[in-house]
Amino acid sequence: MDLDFSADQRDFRDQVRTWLHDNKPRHERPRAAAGIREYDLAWQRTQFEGGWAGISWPTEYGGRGLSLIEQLIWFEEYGRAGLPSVDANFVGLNHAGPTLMTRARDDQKAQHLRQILAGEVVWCQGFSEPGAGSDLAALSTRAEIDGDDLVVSGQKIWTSFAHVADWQELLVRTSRTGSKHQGITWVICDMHTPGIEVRPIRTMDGEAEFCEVFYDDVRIPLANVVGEVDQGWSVAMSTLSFERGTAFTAGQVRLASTVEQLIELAKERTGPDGRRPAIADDELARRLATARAEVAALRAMTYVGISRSARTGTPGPEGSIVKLYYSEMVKHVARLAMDILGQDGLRYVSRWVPGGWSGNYLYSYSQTIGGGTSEVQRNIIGDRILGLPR
Amino acid sequence: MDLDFSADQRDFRDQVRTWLHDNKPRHERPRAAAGIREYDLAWQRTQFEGGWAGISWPTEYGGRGLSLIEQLIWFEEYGRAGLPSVDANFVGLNHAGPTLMTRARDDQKAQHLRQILAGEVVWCQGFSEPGAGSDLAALSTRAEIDGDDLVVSGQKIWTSFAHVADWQELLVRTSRTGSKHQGITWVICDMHTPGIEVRPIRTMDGEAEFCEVFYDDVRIPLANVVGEVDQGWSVAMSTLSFERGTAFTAGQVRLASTVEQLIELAKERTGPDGRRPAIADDELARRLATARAEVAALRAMTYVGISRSARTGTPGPEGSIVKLYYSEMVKHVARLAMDILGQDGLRYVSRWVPGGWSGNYLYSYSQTIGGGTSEVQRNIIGDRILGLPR
Amino acid sequence: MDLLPSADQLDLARVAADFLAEELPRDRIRQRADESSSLDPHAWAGCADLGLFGLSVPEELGGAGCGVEEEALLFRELGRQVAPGPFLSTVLAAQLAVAVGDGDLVASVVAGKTAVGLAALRPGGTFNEHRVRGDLDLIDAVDAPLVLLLGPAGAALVETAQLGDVQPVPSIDPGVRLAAASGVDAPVSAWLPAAVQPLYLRGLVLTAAMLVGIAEACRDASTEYAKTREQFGRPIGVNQAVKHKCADMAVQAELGMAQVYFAAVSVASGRDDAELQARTAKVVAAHAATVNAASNVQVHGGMGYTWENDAHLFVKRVEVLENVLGGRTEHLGQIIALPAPQ
Amino acid sequence: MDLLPSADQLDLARVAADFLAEELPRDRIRQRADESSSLDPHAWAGCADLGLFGLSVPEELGGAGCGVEEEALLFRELGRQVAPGPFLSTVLAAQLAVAVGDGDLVASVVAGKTAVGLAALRPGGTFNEHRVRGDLDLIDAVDAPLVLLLGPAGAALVETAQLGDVQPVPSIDPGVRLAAASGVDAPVSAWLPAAVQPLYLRGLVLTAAMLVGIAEACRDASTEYAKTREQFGRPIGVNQAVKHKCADMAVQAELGMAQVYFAAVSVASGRDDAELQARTAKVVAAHAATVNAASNVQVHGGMGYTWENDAHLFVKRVEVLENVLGGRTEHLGQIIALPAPQ
Repeated sequence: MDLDFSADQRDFRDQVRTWLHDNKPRHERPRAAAGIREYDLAWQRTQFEGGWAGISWPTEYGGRGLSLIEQLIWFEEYGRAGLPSVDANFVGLNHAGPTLMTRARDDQKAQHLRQILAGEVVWCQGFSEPGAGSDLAALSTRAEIDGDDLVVSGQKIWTSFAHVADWQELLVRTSRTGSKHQGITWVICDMHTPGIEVRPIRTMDGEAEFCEVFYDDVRIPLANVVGEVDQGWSVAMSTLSFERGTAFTAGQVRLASTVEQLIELAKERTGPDGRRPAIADDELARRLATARAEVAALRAMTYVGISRSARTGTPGPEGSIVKLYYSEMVKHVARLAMDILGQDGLRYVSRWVPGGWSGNYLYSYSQTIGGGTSEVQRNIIGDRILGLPR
Repeated sequence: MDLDFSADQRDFRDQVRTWLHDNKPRHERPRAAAGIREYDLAWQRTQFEGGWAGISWPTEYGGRGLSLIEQLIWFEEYGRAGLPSVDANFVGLNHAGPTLMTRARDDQKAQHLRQILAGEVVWCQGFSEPGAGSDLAALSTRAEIDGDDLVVSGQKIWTSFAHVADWQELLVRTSRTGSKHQGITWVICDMHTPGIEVRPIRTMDGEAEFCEVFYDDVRIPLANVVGEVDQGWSVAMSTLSFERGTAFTAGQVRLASTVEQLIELAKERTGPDGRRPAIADDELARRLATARAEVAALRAMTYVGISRSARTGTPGPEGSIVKLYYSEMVKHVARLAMDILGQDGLRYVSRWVPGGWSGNYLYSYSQTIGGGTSEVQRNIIGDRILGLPR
Repeated sequence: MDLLPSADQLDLARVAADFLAEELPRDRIRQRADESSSLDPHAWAGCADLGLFGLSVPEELGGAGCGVEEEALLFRELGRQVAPGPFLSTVLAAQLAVAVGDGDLVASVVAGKTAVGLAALRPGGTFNEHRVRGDLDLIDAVDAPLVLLLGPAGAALVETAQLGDVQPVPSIDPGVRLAAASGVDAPVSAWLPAAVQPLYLRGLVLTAAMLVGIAEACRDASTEYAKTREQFGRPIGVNQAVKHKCADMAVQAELGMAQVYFAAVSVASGRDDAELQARTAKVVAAHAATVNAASNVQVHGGMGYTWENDAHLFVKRVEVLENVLGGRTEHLGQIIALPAPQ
Repeated sequence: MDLLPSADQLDLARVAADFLAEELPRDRIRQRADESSSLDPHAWAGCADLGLFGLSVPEELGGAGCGVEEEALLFRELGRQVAPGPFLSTVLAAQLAVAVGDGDLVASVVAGKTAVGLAALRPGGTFNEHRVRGDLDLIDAVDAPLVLLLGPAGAALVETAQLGDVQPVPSIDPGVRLAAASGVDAPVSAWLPAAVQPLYLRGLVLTAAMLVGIAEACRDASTEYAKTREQFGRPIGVNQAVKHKCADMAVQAELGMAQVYFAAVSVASGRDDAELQARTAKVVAAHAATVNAASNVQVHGGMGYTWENDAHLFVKRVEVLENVLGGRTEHLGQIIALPAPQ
């Protein structure tokens, strides 16, 4: 049990902090997808050029080749600097990238990995379908082999940034024999290929962060398949737990900062009795204190997760515990903000601007659904961690 | 929508109130089972002799032949008078009695119903088994037909008052062919028959309110079967919802009185800050207010249930809603008491004496288990009320 | 004693429900999201034709002569449909007009010609029989010539034109328009003391009824989806994670419904504990609607998070109604201070 | 940075766990429920032989020279076993004795010859470096010659003989003995200011560790039962009502465990936010244990409500530990008042 960082790691933290302070984007982030693409890519390029992209990625792909501890330090300082979530680069950095590293051919790695780190391309995910949500393996977007191509027809949904993406990690069905987990292929899809149509989905908070993607005889070279044809389920599963591992670290730091902002808000605003500040209300004060305690414990759990990963070399199913707790907590904190605001919570303020508590409240509903619902996480915890019968 | 009672009903309420005031037991209730038996039977006899037993039972069985409304009034006044729950008479009055009325032969009714009302006998229930709890139909206590008798061997569990009961409503397996719901027989068992052994089960709160009952070649006349041999499942089901219907009315009134006592307690005791009374704590005050609101709504729900039963003539599956809400609420209120007591909650005080909050807290754990767990009630609500697929 | 609605009352509710489903489908909210007013003139006129605004106006004044109980059933249907428009303040204003003898206003409201918005004081504001002073939040007051203020002491009508500069404010609910009026110092045009008629309690019951309608609609939407949406080769409703959520929604809806009935009768008959019952109805119904609306999003998964699905409409309206006529903490503070229920 | 225990630390915990399972099985609580003392002399002597009481006593004083981290791992095992006896106050008293240089007391505690009970002030009571005054609740002080008082300002030892009339009080927990001393005005025999060593924070960490042990034991008991108990022809763990309860128990246990590790290291290394981390550990672990103990009863159904099942032992010990060294509201009040975590 050790919370001390080595002298090198402390140096690293100082360097990160200094660099982020000196180089972080100063102008306001646009709200339209095209603008976000340019903003996020430019910021990623800045990081890459400064030598800060891919802290724990191997140096051969342009990363820093450091350990998960340095990755943690990066995420912590990134979150503390109040920087935006990686959004447009999320799939490339946290999902497609690690998958390619683990399962792709050398030429595929050479083509894509450095581009991702360098902020040259945006990736999106093509997993979920209208009929295959929690039951991902039920996907039915079909791909026929025709010469050297896969010819893809079907539909994907909940694809963030599809309308501005260059590449997509796409799961298609190449065979219908055997169990539904067989006959799935993981393929790299060029989003500029003819036959792809993208339609934004408007969400509860009025934003359009997700898309539907329609495929009409889209030709994808067989050379773009990662792993073997029909063996894509194992490729997809090999990195799904990455999404539930350290990727939440920056979010956790951001949540801690949100809780501190709420405590300040409760000191400034009049409470429900119309006289005292909100923080003087025993119930609100205890809910805020509980949030502070829970976010501290969430950090401890993140540290335990990273310690565990550092020992085993790969994130385990325990990531589902962090994901479940984190996303439920985001909802609780968003709700608490609304209870502090009272009647003022009825005024809509986008979550992209300061004081956007009502927008954040609406957005929070997505947290226990996206990336695997809380119910799916509980199944994973029950089945894979506790070994309960299915 | 009408909350007015008729002039006759208001008269009835006055009479009940007066009679209960004049006739309610004055001496302390014993805590040992034998003493409880005598106390409860004596009090039931007093009610019978006064003409107050079986308000909604037909007059031919010694009841008053009145409607569910008068039954409600009786329960309300009974609860308000602070009278003890019917305990030893519960199965006879609320379960075996109604079952016999609905499904038994005339001679069986003639033999038993008046005895129950008159406080001459105690009944117990023999449904659950160690291997058949939520899955009641999995029961395996077997009964072979031998001449004019059923010969019963096996074991029952969670039988309240078995050690002091005269009769038992007993479910046995008479056939193993067909589905598990077939081949079950509902039979009246004389608890004094040779071969029956009763062992008390000590519970969480140190009391011994339940028993195990062991049957070793116990001979029960076939004449005691209610309904047909092998058709006992439908007999059992015909009245299981009674237990979840109006039987909670007295408990609900008692819970309302518990909440009011807690509010008084919170006014008298010092709160968690060591200075102000507990009621001055915003969080405790709101939890108490919420309990007061919820218990008021529970009454409204009871009224709706009785109004519905009065229209349809029989309690529906909605009784599971009341049972679920009531038992979860009993737990919340018991927990709230402990939070008001703080460190003093560590002192054990039996729930049978005033101020027995810690004993009541332990007892409250039984509420979401007995009479069908909360999980079973949610299944019933989902399947039978909402029509969800199984 | 029969707490369930009579056959006549159920008929009335069914007629209203059919009309609203036809004329004010929930999709209308999305269609009109960018209009300045939430009030759909065609549907509003239809409601007037159906007699909804005069439901409990005396027959001699052109109404149907019903009471709080029937109004509660109507507002439950309005809640179920998340109906847009200032129904609550308009119907209550008609009652105020009846009580103060303003026959012209009664007739105009009943005919659907005058809509009345709702106004809520911000901290520090006051109102009495003479004036309203301070900052006001306005709900659905666009195009309404009057706004209604409700408080435990009494109810006041104020001319919108007297409020000075009224600024629209972005609303969390696409079916509700918000606005703000600052530094108001305006005369009250009509005043009804609570001692004469407790309009505030009536408002609590009707708000609670809308919340119950939402709680029920969410229960029904989730149950329907759980029966039809398939994953892993079976309807998702076979999973206890979904089934038990639906069951808990049924419990909440039943509880809220029962308490709204109880409170409606209590207010109508002037029971001693009417205030406790009405405040309890608001708290219990708001809790039911909050829990059910959130569960409904979750049961619908990704679909429940989209603009096209109705789930968000319930979530947002619950937020508005929770804050209308006082929120949870205010009512709990009174519930614990009042004498125990009768 | 590696927040997980080292191999040596895990070995230590395993040895303690094996010993406790053998010498202090949970059934012993039931067997000794009617004894006047919760302390099992044979098991206590065994603990001394194993070196448990001297775990973090310096080696030159006969201890093992470990720290708060190792103690936390030990107390987690004590929690898991719901071990009866005044372990907490005895181990902390040894630390106090080390700090004030009372070598005789250190030796006696390490040898298992002196057990120290825990004392808690009732409202109105005070204690400082000189005297303790007021009413006291005593925990497992039967046969203990000393009792320990812990507060944010410092820790005090008081001779039990000085407390006057000590009356036993029925305890909710059959593994814990309660007593009350009224009108105490007794001298403090040893005093350790918090500024010298924050024994109170150390006590919070160890209490939290016991609560985590309980949370984990409940998770494990429910999981095991869910795998083996069959209803409807299948293990009950296939039902999401049970499976998801177990999953939530796993979340709570992991969260509490992680925070106890974090707090243990924080207190050991004197981090600036050590107080916040320790209080947070108590709150988070108590919540985890409360939720898990209640769920464990429910998963076990009727069996979970019986005296013979261990489920009630967890429920009751959680109640005791929640109230030891300050309850939830007290810690939350401080957590919100302290500066944000480091």
